[in-house]
Amino acid sequence: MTTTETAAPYVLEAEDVAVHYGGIKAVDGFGLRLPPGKIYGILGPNGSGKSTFLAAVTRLVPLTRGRLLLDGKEYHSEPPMKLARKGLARTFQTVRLLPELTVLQNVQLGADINDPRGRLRSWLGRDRPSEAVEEAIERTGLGDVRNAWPTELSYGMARRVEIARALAARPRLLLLDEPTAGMNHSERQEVSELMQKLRDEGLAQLIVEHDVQMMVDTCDHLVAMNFGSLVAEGSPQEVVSHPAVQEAYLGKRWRSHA
Amino acid sequence: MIGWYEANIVLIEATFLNFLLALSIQVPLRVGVFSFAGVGSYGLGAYTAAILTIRYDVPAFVAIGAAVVFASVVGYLFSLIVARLNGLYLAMATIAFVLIISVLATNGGELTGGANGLYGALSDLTTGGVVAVCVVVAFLLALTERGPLRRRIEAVREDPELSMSMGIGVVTVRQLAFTVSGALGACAGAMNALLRTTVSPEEINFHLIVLALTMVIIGGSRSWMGAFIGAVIFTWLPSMLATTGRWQDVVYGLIIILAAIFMPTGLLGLVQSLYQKLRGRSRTAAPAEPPAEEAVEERAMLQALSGESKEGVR
Amino acid sequence: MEILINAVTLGSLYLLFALGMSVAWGTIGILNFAHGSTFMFSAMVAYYTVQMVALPMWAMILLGAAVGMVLSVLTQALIFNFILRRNPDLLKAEMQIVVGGIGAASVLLAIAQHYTKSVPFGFSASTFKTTTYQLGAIHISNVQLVILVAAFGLAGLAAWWLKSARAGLALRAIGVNPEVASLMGVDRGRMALGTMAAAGALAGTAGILLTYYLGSIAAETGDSFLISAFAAIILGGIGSVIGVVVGSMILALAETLVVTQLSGTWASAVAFGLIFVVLLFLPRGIFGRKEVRRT
Amino acid sequence: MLEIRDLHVSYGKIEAVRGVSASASPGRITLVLGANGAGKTTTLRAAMGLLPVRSGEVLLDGKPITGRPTHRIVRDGLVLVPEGRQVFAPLTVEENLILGGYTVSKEKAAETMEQVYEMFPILKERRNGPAGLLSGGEQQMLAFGRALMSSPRAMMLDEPSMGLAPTMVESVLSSVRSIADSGIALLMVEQNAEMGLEIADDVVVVARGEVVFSGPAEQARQNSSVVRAFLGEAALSS
Amino acid sequence: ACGTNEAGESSSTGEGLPDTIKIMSIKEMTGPVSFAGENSTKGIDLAVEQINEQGFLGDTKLEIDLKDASDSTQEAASLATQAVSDKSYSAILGPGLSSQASAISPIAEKGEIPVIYYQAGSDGVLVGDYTYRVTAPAASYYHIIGDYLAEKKVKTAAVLYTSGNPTLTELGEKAVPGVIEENGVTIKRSDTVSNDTQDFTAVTSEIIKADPDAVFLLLLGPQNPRAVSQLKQKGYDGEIIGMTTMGAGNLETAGEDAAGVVWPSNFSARSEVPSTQEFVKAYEEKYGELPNNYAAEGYDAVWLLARGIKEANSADRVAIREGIAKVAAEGFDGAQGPLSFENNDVRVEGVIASWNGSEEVVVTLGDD
Ligand SMILES: Nc1ncnc2c1ncn2[C@@H]1O[C@H](COP(=O)(O)OP(=O)(O)OP(=O)(O)O)[C@@H](O)[C@H]1O
Ligand SMILES: Nc1ncnc2c1ncn2[C@@H]1O[C@H](COP(=O)(O)OP(=O)(O)OP(=O)(O)O)[C@@H](O)[C@H]1O
Ligand SMILES: CC(C)C[C@H](N)C(=O)O
Ligand SMILES: [Mg+2]
Ligand SMILES: [Mg+2]
Repeated sequence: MTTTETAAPYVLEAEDVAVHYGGIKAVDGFGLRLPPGKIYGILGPNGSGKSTFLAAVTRLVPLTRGRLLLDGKEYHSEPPMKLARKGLARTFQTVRLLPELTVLQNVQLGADINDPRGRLRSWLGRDRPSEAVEEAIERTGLGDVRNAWPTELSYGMARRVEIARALAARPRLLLLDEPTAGMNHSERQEVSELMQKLRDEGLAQLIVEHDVQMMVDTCDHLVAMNFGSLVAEGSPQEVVSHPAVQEAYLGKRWRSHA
Repeated sequence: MIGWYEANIVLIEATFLNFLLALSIQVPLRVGVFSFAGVGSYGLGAYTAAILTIRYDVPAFVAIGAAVVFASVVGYLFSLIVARLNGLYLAMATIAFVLIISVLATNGGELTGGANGLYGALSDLTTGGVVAVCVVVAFLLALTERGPLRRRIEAVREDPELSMSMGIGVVTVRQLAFTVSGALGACAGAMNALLRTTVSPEEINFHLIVLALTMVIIGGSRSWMGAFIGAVIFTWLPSMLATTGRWQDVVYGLIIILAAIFMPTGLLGLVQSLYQKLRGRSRTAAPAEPPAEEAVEERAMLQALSGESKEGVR
Repeated sequence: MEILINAVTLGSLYLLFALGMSVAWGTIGILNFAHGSTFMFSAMVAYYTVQMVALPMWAMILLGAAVGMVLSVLTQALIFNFILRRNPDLLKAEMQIVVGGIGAASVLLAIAQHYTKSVPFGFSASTFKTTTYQLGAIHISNVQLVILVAAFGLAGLAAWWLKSARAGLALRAIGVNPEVASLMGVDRGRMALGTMAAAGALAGTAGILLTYYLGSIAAETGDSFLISAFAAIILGGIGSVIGVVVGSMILALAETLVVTQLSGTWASAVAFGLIFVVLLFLPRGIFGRKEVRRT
Repeated sequence: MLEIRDLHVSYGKIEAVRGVSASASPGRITLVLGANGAGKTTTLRAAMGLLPVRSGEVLLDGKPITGRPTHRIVRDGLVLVPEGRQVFAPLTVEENLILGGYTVSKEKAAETMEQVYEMFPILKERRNGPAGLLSGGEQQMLAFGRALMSSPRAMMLDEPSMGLAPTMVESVLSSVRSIADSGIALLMVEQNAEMGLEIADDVVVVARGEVVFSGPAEQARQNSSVVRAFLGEAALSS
Repeated sequence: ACGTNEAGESSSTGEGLPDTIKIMSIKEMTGPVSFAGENSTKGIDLAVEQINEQGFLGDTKLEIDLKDASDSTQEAASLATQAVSDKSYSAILGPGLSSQASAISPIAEKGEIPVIYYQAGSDGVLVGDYTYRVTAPAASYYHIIGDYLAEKKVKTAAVLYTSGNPTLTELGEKAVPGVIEENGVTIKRSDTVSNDTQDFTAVTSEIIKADPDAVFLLLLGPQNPRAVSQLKQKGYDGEIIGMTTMGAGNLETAGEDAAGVVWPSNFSARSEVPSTQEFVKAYEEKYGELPNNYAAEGYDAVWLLARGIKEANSADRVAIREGIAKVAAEGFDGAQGPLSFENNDVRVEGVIASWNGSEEVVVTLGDD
C-alpha cells in the first residue's frame, strides 16, 4: 500500500448505505460526499434515519449494505475505535457524559486520543489539561463549570460539554447529532458561530439538526432524507424550497416564511 | 509489638491475600465487567502452586510465577469465550466457571488429591514476600486510577459505545481485565496455598465469591484502597466479633447490612467525602453568586437571557 | 419415566423457590440474596410450631407463606428501601442491594444455626402423612402432586398477572425507571412492598413443600437453593416467567440425568457447564429480553 | 388552576431556584422561558415532588400539594412530561400509554388512547414495538401522548418540542393548544420561543433561578429584550 | 530434660507442675458444624471437671480457653498461631473440621505445641510428632459390620456416598467395598452425590430398581434422613447401613422411616463396655441427656492430654508431647472403650448402633 499524497477530494463518502433492523429499514440506500472544510447538514422528519446514518458512518451499527470511505479509503470493515484515530469525532443525540468525571475530565477524555498510550509523565506526575482541552472549554463557554459534575449541569450545559469533548480531539471531521437541542435562540446562535469558525479553520462537519433557520444559516450544503433515502440535495435555499421537503418536513410555517 | 505480630501473623498475611483476591474482582468491575472468574483463578493458582511445590519442590517464586502465568492465560482465553456476555449473565457464567473448577479439583484424582485436597506444600515464602507483591500491585493499580488511564477505564465502564467512538479499544480493555484478574486471583491463591501448606476443593466455593464481592463493595469499588479497606475489615472482623460469642454471625450480618445502607460508595467513599467536607471543598464548584440586585432591570435581564454573562450560570 | 417425574418434581421445587426471586428481580429490580434464608427460616418457624401443635399441611403452608411474607417485607422495608432512598438510581444501587441481601441472609442463617445447631429438621409431627401411589411402574407421592400443582399453578398465575394486569405492567415500569413510574402515578413504595410480600410468600411456601418432600432440611439448605435458583433464572432469561419455568426444568433434568446415569460428583459441573454453554449461544438466556439500547 | 408561589429549591448548598412564582389557569398556557441552567427544569421537578422544596408553595385548584409524594400529585391531577422524553424503553409503545393511564379507569384510558393514536399515527403503527427503538422525535410524541392518558387537570411540559422536526413541532404545539382549550391548565418550558409565544397566553422568564419577567404573552412579544434574547435580532427588524 | 516422675508426686522435681495449665480449645461453636463443637465441648468440660475435682494432676488445675473458629480455616490457623506464640498455653484441643486441622498441623509442628484433634478424618491432618487424633477412622472398625451382613443373609448391596467429603469418599471407594466383598456380598450399584445434594429421589429410584438386599449410605449428617425417607417412600424394605454421621440425633427427623437403620460406630451411649458406662453415667448426671460420639471424643481428648501431662510432670510443651506419646504407646480405657494408638491416630473396637424409630440403641448379634 503506497500512499500517494494527493488530498482526496472528499473527507467522507457514503454510497448506497443501508441499515435494516429486521423489517425496519432505518436507512435504505442513502449516501453523501463531504468535501474538506465544508459544513453539510442533514434534514429529515423524525425517524427518517438520520441518527442511524451517523451510527453507520461511525461504524457503531453494522451496514446492511453500502460503502464508506474516509479520505478516499474504504473503512466499512474497520472497528469504530480506529476511526477516532483517523480524525473522526462525533456527538450523540442523547447526552452521554461520564458521571464520575468532572466536566474538565470529560473533555480531557476527548483529547486523549491524540496521546494513545498516555504519556508516562501524566501517569506519574500531574495531568495538566492540554492546549486542545483548554481551547475546547473556552470555545464552548464552559470555563465556569469546568470543575462541576455532569449531574449538576442543566441540559443545555451538558450538550455543550458533548461538543467540547468532540472538539478536544482536534478532529478533521466532526459529526454532530442535534447539537443545539434544548438551547434557546441566542445559545444556538453561539453554537452556529462556533461551527462556522471551525469550518474556516478547515474542519469538515456533518450536522443533523431540526432548527431549519440555523441549518440554512450555517450549512454550505443540505441533504434531505425521508424513509431512509435521499429526497433532495443542494444549496440550503434549494433544499428548503424543494416541494417534497416542504411537504414532508417543513410544514406550512416555513413555507410562508420562505 | 513483636508478640502481637507473631500471634497475629496469620491474620496479617490473610489481609494481604484477601486484598489480592478482592482486587481480582475489583479490576474487572472497574471496567464494567461483572466477573467472578478471579475466584476461579484463585483455585487454579492455589492448585498449580501446591502441585509444583509438592511434586517438584520448586522455589516459592517459581511456583507463584507459574501459577500467575497459567491463570492469566486461562483468564485471557476465558475472556475470548465469554466475549458476548454482559451484566449478571456474565456473572452467572463466571460463577459457573468457579464451581466447575471446584468440581474438577474434587475429581482430579491423584493430581489434585480429590476431596482431600493437597497438603504438605512447604515452601520458602515469607510474609515479607507477600507484602512486597502487594505493594507492587497496589502501586501499579494506583497508576490506573489517575490521569488518562483512569478516564479510559471510566469510559469503558460507563459507556462502551461512546468509548469506541472515542478510539478506546473496549474489547482489548475487557480482555486485559480478565487477564489481570486471573493473575491477581492466582497470586492470592498460590500464596495462600504455600503459606497454609494445604489446599482443598471446599475452599473454592460460592462463599469465597460472596466474600470477595462483599469486600469490594463495602470497602469501595473504584480504588485499590477500597479493596484494601475491605480486606482489612473482613479479615479482622470475625476475630474482633468473637468476643460477642454466640451471636457473632448475627452481628456480622448486621454490620454488612448497615454498611450496605450507609456507605453507597464504600467505606473509602465515605472517608473521602468526609475528608472533602473537612477541607470545605464540596464536590461541586463554587456556588452561584448572589444576583446583582441594583442593576437596571432591562439590562440585567437582557444579559441573563442572552447568556452573555456566563458567570451567572453557575 | 420415573426419572422424568422425579426431575420434574425437582424442577418444580426450583421453580417454586426461584419464581418469587425472579419476579422481584425482573420487575422492581431487586435481586434478593436473602431469599434462600427466608425460605429456610419459614420452614424452621413452621417446624418449631408443629413441634407444639400438630398442624395439617395446608395450615403449615399458610404459616410458612406468612412467615416468608413478613421476613421479605421486613427486608424490603428495613434494608432495600433505605438503600434505594439514599441512592435512587436502581442500577447504581444494585450492588448495594445484593450486599444488603447477603447481610440479611447471614443474620437469618446465623439465628437458624444457633437454634437448630445445623441439625436437620422436618415435619414428622405434622398430621400430614406422605403416601406413595403406584401407577404401573411409577411411584408418585401426594407431596409430589401438591408440588407440581402448586409450582405450575403459581407460575401461570404470575405470568398472567405480569402480562395482563395493569399493576403487573406498573411493576415492570418501576424496574425500568422508578422515577418516571412515579410520574405515571405508580406508588413505588407500596408496589415494591407488595411484590416482596408475594415473593416472600412464595419462598415460604417453597420452604414448607420442600421440607415435606425431602423429609427434612437444615439451616444451610437455603444457600444451595439460592445458587440453583439464580442459575435457573439466568438460564431462562431475567424477567421472563416462562424462562424461570424452563430454566428450572432444564437444570433439574440435567442434574437428575447426571446423578442417575453418570455420577453425582459431576452433577453440578454438568449443570453449570450446561448453563455456561447455553449462555455462550444465547447471551441473555433462553427467553431473555433483548436489551433495548440504541445510539 | 396550577400555582407555584415563591418556590425555593437547592442542590446541597447551591440554590438553583430562588423564589420562582408562576401560574396557569384552566384553558390557558403559561410559557416559561430562560437560558440553559436558569432553573426551569428544577422548578417543574420540585413542583412534581421529585425534588425537595426548601420553601414556597405549589397549589392545585387552591389545594396545597407541596411535599406530597409524586404518585399522589399525579392522582390529584397534575402531570409532567419530563425533559428528555424518558419513555420506558423496553416496554412497548402501547404499554407506555397504558401506564400513562394508570390512575384512570380502563374505559377512560382506552378512549384517550384512541385519541392519542389519532394525533400521532406513527405510534399506532409501532404500538407493539419497544419504545426505546423509536427515533428521538417519535419518543417525544410518545412522552406527550403518555401524559395525556391520565386525563389531567393541569399539565407541565418540559421542552416538548425538543428534537422534533418542524412539522412535528407544529403539530405538537397545536395539540398543546387544543389540550389547553379543552380546559386543562398548562405550564410549558419551551426553547422554541417563537412558536411557544404564538400559542402561549402568559409568559414567565426565569434567569439564574429568579423570575425577571412575568406577564401576558402579548406584552412579552412587545418587550424588546425578551424578543431579542429568545427570537434573535431578525425578529425585531421584521 | 524432663523428669518422668511417678504420678501423684507432682512437685518433686525442679520442673513439676504449675498451679494451672492453660489449654486452648479451638472449636466450631457457631456456623454449620456447631453441633460437633457444642457436643465435644460438653465432653471436654466434663473431663476437665473430673480431673480437677479428683486431683488427677495433684493441685494443678486444667484451664480450658474456648475459642470459636466457626468454619473458617483462616480463623482456626490464626488461633493456633496465637497459641504458639502465647507461652501460657501448653497444648491445643483441636477442631473437628479437616480443613481447619490441616491448616493447624504445620503450624503446630513448627511451633512445637501438642494438638489433639477429634473428627477431622482427612489424610494429611496428622503430620509429624505433635498432632494426635482421638476419632478412629471409620475404615478401621467398619469390618465389624461383617457379622451383621451374615446374620441378615445379605447377598447383594448398593453403595451411595458423598464424594465431596474426603472421609466419605475414602469409605465409599475403598473401605466399604472391601468389607462388603470380604463377606461374599456382591455390589450391584455404586452411586455418588455431592456435598450439596438435597434431593435423593432420582438416585434412590435407580437403586431400588437394582433391588439390593442392603444399601450402604455414606452421607453427610443432614443428608441421611432425606435419603433414608426417600428410599422408604419409594418402597424399599431391605437393610440400610450407614456410618457415624447417622448418629447424634441426625435420624430423628426421619422418624419411623429410619427404624432399623444400623451403622458401625466408634461410640454408642448404650455400649456395655464399663469405661463407656462410667462416662455415660457421669455425663447424664451433669447434663441430663445421653452423650453422643462428639461428646465422647472431646472427653477422651482431654483425658489423653491429662495423662500425658501427668506422665511429663511438666507444663512444658515438648515434655507434654513426650508424655502423650508414652500414654499413646500404652493405650487406655476411655469413653469410647479401650483405646490404642497407631501413628498418633486412635483405634477403637467399635459397636454397631441402630435407630429404633425414636432413639439410638446398640445391636447385639446372635440373640434373636
Ligand atoms: N436498533 C433499532 N432497532 C429497530 N429499529 C430501529 C433501531 N434504531 C432505529 N430504529 C428505527 O429506525 C428509524 C430511524 O431512526 P433514527 O433514530 O435514525 O431517526 P432520526 O432520523 O434520527 O429521527 P429523529 O430526528 O427523531 O432523531 C426509526 O423509525 C427507528 O424507530
Ligand atoms: N443534581 C444537581 N446537582 C447540583 N446542581 C444541579 C443539579 N441539577 C441541576 N443543577 C443546577 O441547577 C441549575 C438549574 O438547572 P435546571 O436543570 O433547572 O436548568 P434549566 O433551566 O432546565 O436549563 P436547560 O434549559 O439547560 O434545561 C443549573 O445551574 C444546574 O447546573
Ligand atoms: C465436625 C465434623 C462433622 C467434621 C467432619 N467429619 C470432617 O472431617 O471434616
Ligand atoms: Mg435522531
Ligand atoms: Mg431543563
